[in-house]
Amino acid sequence: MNGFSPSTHLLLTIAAPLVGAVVAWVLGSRGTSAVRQSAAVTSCVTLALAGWLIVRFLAEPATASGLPFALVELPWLTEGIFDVRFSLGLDGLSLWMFGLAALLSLTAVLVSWDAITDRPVGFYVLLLVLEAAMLGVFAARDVVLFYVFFEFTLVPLFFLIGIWGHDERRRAAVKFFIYTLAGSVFTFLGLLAIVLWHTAHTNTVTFDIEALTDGMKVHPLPMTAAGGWLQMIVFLALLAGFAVKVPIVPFHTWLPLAHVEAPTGGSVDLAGVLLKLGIYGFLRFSMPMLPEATALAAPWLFGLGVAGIIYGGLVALVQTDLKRLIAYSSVSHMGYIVMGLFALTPVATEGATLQLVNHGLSSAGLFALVGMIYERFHTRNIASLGGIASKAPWLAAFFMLFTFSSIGLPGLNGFVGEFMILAGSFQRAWSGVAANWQPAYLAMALLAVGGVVLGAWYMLWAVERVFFGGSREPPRSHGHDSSVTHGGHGGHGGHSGHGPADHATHDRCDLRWHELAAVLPLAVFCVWIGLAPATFLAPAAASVRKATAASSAAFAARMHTTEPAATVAQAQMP
Amino acid sequence: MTPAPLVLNGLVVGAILFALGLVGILARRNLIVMFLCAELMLQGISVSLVSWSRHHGDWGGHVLVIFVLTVAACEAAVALVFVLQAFSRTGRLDSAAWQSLRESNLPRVVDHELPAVDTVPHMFPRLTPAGIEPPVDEDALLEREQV
Amino acid sequence: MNATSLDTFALLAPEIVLVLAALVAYLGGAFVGLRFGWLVAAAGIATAMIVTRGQSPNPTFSAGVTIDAFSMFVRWTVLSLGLLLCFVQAGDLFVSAVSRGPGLHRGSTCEEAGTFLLLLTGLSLVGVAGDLVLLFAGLELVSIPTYILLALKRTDARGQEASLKYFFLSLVASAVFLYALVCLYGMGGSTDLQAIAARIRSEATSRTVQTLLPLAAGLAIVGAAFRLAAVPMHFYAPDVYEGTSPGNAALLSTLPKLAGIVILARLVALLSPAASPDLLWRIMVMLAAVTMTVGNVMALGQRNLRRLLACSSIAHAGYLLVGVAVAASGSETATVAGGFSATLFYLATYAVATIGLFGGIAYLGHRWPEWTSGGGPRPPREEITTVEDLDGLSATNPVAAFAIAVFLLSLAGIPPLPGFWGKLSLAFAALGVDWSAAITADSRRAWFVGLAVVLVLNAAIASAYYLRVIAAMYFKSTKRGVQADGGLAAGIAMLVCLVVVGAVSIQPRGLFVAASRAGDSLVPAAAPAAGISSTPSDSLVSQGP
Amino acid sequence: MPDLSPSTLLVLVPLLPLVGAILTVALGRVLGPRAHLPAVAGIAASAAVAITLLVGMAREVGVGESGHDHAARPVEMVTTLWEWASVPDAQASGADASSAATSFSIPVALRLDPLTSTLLVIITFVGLLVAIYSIGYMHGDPGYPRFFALVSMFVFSMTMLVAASNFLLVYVFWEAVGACSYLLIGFWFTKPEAAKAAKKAFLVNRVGDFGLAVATFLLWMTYGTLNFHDTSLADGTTVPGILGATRLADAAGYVGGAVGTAICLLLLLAACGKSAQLPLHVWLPDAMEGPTPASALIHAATMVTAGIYLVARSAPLFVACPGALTLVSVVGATTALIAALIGTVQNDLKRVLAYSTISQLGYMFASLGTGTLLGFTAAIFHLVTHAFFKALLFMGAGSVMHSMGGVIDMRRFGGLRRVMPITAATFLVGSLALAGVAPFAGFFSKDEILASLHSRGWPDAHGEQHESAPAGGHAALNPAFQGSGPAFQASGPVFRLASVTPDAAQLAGGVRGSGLDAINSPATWRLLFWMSLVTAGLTAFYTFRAVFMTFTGPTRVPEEAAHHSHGGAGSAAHESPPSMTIPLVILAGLSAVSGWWLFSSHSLATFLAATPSFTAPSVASTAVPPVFHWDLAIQGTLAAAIGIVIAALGHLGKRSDGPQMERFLGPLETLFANRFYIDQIYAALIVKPLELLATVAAVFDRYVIDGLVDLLARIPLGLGGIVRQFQSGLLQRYALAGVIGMLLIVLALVARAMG
Repeated sequence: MNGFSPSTHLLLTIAAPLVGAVVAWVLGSRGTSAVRQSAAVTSCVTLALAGWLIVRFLAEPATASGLPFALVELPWLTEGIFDVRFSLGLDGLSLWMFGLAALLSLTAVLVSWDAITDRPVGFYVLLLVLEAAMLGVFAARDVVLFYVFFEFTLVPLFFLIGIWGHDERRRAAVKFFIYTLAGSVFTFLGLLAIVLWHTAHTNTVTFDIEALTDGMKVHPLPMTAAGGWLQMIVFLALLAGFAVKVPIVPFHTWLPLAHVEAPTGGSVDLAGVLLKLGIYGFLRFSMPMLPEATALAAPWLFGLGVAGIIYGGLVALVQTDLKRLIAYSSVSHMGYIVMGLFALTPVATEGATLQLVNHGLSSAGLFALVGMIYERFHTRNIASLGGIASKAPWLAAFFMLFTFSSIGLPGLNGFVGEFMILAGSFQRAWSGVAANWQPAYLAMALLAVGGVVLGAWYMLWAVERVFFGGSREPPRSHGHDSSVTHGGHGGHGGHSGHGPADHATHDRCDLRWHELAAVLPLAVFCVWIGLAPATFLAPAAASVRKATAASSAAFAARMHTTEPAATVAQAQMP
Repeated sequence: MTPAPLVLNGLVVGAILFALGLVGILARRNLIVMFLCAELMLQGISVSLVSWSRHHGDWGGHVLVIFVLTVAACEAAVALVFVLQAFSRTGRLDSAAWQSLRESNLPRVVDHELPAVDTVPHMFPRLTPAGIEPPVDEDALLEREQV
Repeated sequence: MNATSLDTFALLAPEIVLVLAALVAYLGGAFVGLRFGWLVAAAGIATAMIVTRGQSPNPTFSAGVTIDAFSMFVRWTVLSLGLLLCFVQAGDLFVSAVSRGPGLHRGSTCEEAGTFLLLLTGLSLVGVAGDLVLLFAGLELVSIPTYILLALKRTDARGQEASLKYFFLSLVASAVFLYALVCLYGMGGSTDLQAIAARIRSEATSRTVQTLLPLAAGLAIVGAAFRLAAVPMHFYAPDVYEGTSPGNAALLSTLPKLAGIVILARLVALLSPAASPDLLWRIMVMLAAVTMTVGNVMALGQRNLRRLLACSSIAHAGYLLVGVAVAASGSETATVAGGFSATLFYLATYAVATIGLFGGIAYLGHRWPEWTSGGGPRPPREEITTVEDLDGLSATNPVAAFAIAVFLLSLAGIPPLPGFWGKLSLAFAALGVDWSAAITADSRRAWFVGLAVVLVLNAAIASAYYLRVIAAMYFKSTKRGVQADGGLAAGIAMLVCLVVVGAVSIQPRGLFVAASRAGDSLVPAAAPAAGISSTPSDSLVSQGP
Repeated sequence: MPDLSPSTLLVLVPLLPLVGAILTVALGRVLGPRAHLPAVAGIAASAAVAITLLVGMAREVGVGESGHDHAARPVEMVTTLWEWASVPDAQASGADASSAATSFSIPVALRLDPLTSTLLVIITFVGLLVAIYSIGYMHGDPGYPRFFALVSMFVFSMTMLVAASNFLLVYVFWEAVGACSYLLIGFWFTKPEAAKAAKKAFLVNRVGDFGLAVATFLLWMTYGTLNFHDTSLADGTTVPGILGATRLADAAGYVGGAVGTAICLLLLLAACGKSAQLPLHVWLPDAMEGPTPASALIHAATMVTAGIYLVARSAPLFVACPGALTLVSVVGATTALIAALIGTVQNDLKRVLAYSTISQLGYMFASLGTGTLLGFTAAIFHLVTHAFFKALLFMGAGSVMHSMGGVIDMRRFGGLRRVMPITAATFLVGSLALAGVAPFAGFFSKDEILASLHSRGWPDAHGEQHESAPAGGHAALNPAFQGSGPAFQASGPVFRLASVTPDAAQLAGGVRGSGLDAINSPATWRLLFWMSLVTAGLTAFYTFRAVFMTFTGPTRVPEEAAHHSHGGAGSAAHESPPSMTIPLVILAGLSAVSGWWLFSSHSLATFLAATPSFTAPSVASTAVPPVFHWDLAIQGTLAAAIGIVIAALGHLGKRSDGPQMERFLGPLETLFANRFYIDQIYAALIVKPLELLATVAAVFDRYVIDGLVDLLARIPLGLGGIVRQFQSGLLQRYALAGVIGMLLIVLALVARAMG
């Protein structure tokens, strides 16, 4: 791997979308096609850079032990009480999310190909800016830098939803922005509190996440009444932001609204990457820095995760809007991830981290395909769709694939994560908790497994109604209704221009080349992860272990584990 | 060094003047009177400054008093302009006439009317109107027949 | 008093330059028909800047003039904001310069410019004043020109009402503040601030001080609250902003705040660390919390754009008070310095964004009336007043829309814009107050942690109405565009602010360094504020069972 | 292929169909009407390899050697392909003092042992025949390539399922075959019923998978690994596999008691789902919406037997929990009886066969439940023969359907033996086998099953307690009862030899009793025995009812047959093309002879006995020498004969749309016809409440949760309204407010200073 150093490589990868954004803006006068082509090229280049970076990461032996890679560090606000540095780097936790962000950005560009006709320049520029922010947030190794990216991702998405969204786009955009912001400002305070504590107790000012993590090990925040339960307070502060972002039930109500109103590209990025920020935050900050508090909260968050699984599934079951249904399925699936994360067993946490990627792939694919359906039929109403499989077999095939992936069909990626999460949760429930917790834990784990059935139910039911059965032509009025209600400023760009869409239902109804290019990579990864998850688990393992070890140790200490029904088996087994 | 009682007396007088002025500003609706009350506050301040200055045997207080007087004069000039402008526009000196700038969802506050004897013929000194002719303010008209 | 009067002149050179420029403007306008008063103002300010560059902060006190990092910071802020404001105020600078015919308040540009210069002079004097007399003179030199500017700019009923209200309330406020000065003088027996401070420290226990100190503090706070548009003296802001012109609104929302902060800074520096009554910071905290909350919630329902921005400026006064409260609470010098530098830094970031915002609005000027040719006489054009007037701005004036959106996001504190860095430093300072103590009920720690929470909550609430404006500009469509007749200069000011905002977002360090230097210099014998003040005492851990 | 190592061959078995599937997908458009080539070729090759392996394995085991009364030594061969997922040192730090789950390491490992190789042959061979058959059957269907791709995909998954040497891998392909069946049932997705049936099948199977998943977790918790085989780690230590030699050798290697029972019950749940046993049998009849070859392959011959495979594979686990084991038999026998009863009144030919499948699977479960070596081998034996004759019957039905233009309602045609002689003949053979008429295949396997049940019901030689057998109540129902009295003495020695089973039960139960063990009493077993005997009669009845209704009586052909006729003159129905009839003939031959061939010399049983799972002492100790149970044979035959006679009385030569003789059952008939209302019960008890709950949840979400959020957002707005009230615009009010504020501040400060 000669050529430029990894650090330069990382910087380039993050800078590439910004450059591309400028290029797209310059090309704006040349019309839509030039802009979207430049955007596509940009995201391809970024993806290539990211992929190559990942290859270099894997080639580097030191990374296997969880060491960060491709470190960048520039002084930023280094003065007095501040030591904010522009420091980037990748490790096992961020690696795959980094790659996923790059991949999904390409998808987002491609699915918007024909859908966005109104003010394409702004759209693609925002999309690329969003990509840069998403890449940055996973690469950030400085607390403030992380928060900057974390918060900034809201802005492009706010505009994407608000300008190119559907009927209720304004309400959705504002609600999404304020809800998430209101949560994350507390995260902000929590992070500052950690920094201050570290500074006060080591007399060295640092905002570096790793340094803080180590510092927290030496001087943990107090979990005693005398200490004012400081650690718990900080944990809750962080939780406020992350729980909204994930979202953990009951902080999820912004999600369906935002998804339904967002343009397809926005939904792809939102579901694929931005929802993962919360979990990433837990792994990056809460678990390694606040182990005791995490241990104390783990059972409740575990329960909330399970609640999310069941609740999201139930609500999804009765949705009439396909996109809304998938949005609620996201709620349910994020429930699995939360559950796995706070089961605090290695299997579960590694499964959860893998499931981040899996859900990113499958849900992004589903949203992309729903967008394509909408382009063709101008409706997402399940009742007025039907028999698409005979009109667009490949579209149906991909939808089936992602459906199977999201309901955890073995051989596809979704299964791996789900199975590991559930296995780990059972391990926790079986032998990892105090006796008085055990029944509750077992019940919750069983409920979660039941959620798998529920998931299959609502997804397959939707598939049956939308794709199978007699080919039904959705009432034409729908298309025009929606176009009218979208009327006004930017409305007509809310969905595909009518030109292609109207006869799309007749001739070119099946996937077009750019749509195929959008979903094919996702499908490939779905299968790849499903067949050889070890490829993806191994690089992350060490980092995940490092991030969660403290918490699970603390948890074990909390529930000074009592013996569950002692099993004869390993009594004899050597 | 003057004995403390003298200081105290001075301070008390000053404080009383100050308080009177303050109350006056709050209580009276006549713009001119309000301004005079403000002057009263400044005078109270000057009195206490002088007494402090004598107490400390320091000239600073006196200097400050001079400044206060100067500033008061300037403000008097500005105030005159404002009062004249206001009067020429509304035809009255009632501060309550000026409440068209308020939260749009609030009603206009109408205090108890002034006694009719206050009515005076419409012959006022007028300044040449500055700038462009503004649209007639219906609030102002509403006040006008009450005068 | 070891300096000759000439040295004093040298120390006050920038102010003198400003006054000279003001004279040129006045006399020129009056006698030689000078039309481009704002150019004179700009030139004067530029000269003053050059002069200021020549000066170096040396904490020698002569004739009550203090030239330290703080006053230099104030000066630079005054001058640079003044330059921007002068562009915003100027309206169409070049047209007014060349055109002969009488137009919309063109004849009066010279008076305005001169008055504006005097205002800047006063403010800069407030910054350097180390003496009660100078302080008072400076403040009045800020107030009186403000009255005049308000009166000059708008001659319609609303303009008059606005200036009338501002005038009388300002009278009350300055009287109150003056009484605070009286109390200080009474305690100190001198008009020199340092002397007063020394006297207070030495006689901290004397009955006089015991009586007068809280009185002085309270009255001064209220006096400053008016300049800051902070509770309880915030009521005038919405009315006045609504009544006056965008340029004046920009002026009112920035320069008086600076004056207020200077007053409070001097006061707290005077009282701290030894003699600050422990109730002082409590009141500050309460004022800060109430002010920012009142401002934000009041803005939520506003339809009138200027009222909305007025409420937002009230809210930002609250944010500014956070730093002051921290400083007031400081028993350690570093905390004091940290609080001040946070406030000053925030003030700078806030002022740039606000001036840019009003500059943008001034630039946009009027909307095209609902009028089709042949549809009767052309109705009078309406100035941009409500949020709805900005509908679809992104389509008609994309640059202005973008700039305004950036300023709004910065005010909302979205990273990485300057507003975020400002809130970061404020929250950091607030959380940092005796950090190693336990959070117990009614401890300083608890108060300030609560304050930080209120701060960020308000940031979230505030984003609601900022986003409303952005949504109007970007998410809505309109039939009638805006005329953008407010003048090129305002547009230039907007763009300059945009550039500044961008620069600070990318590298806030320079500004922050300046601010923290200024903060340090406020504290007598200020240790460089390295790290959090509190020594790493594991009091918590030790307290644990 | 002598140059290839067995492991390579083993990999080839699933690999070839997979390649076939991929090629079909890739080249489907190109090949067009010849799209079947890759699939058929792949499956054929795979079948050849499988047979090679079987032969090799048989040589390995040494079938035919004398003296296999001693427990056979386990024979297995495991080949690991790659590490699927691995989480070393999975101890939740320190939390796992009691859990064996130390490492989570899942190799993709294939195994070969007698059981596997037998099933591999069945799957690939029947799969091949079905594929060939489909060439004719699916001819001209728009989804022609898709069908063959799915079929070979299924063969791949199924072979992997039986070859997997790891519970997780089993789970993977357990669901994979489910997905294939989902796609095949929904093959004609434009038919709403097909789509619904597909979804139903998948969901009901998911319920079963739930069991398997949880069982897998518990197994991992309990045994610390999921591998069947012993895996030796890098550091030389050996992790004993769940079914590895180490653990098998250990008499107490298997957990009984609550945990063990829980595992077994969950596995049973999974098996019920896949093998359509009560209460999860509801999906199989609907699955008949799919193409008939798919039904033949998946829903008759192979996939539905996965449950049998699972239970047989984990025999040692079950034997350690007699309660669960008994429950297996109870479920099996009950299912068999109920399905048979429902089958008696069905008029849809395919549904008759579907219910008979359920019922036969029930037989197998009943026999598995005995927990004796005889029981397990008998189950597999019946599995093999059933695969042959049920596939035959389905294909025959398909052939009928094919020529009847898709009509499958028996009341609409009749006397088809003249129209399609080959189909008729082969169908008759299959029916005889199914009815268990000697010497057809079904006879022998069913006989073994009955024997295994009998051996548990009458463990000791003394026959007197059989009067007190609860079976007395069945006397009226089972005429064969009287005749079977004297049979017991005759079969005395058999029982003595079989009487080791209590020891097995004791050994297993000795670990820790679980509440279920109560049902493990001879009385239960006798009841089960009689139930299955009755079932035998019913089976014969409905089978021949179908035969008579379809092939006898006056020849009638529905009009659809006219305008649905491939190639042949568009006029009337016709015999199916050779591509369809040849497989029929082959299967007919097998159905005829395989039973005797496999039973004579007990070859299959001996062969299977070498399966590691069956060499566990608890199982192997129950071995019995091959004895032909004349008494049971007689009873079975009698039952069958009675059934056939009744059917003949009712239907032979009558118009099939005439009044049905089942009418005399009255209300029972409607009960059977409505499948005991089980679907409706599920709808009422599970589906509707869940949907209601979902609606409630949605409303709650919309109005309560989101409403609360909006309410929260309103608070600042309300505050703002209050604050705005003070902006009255009156100068002096502002001043007043300011002064009041000032006074408050000053007073507070002063008061504080004064103390």
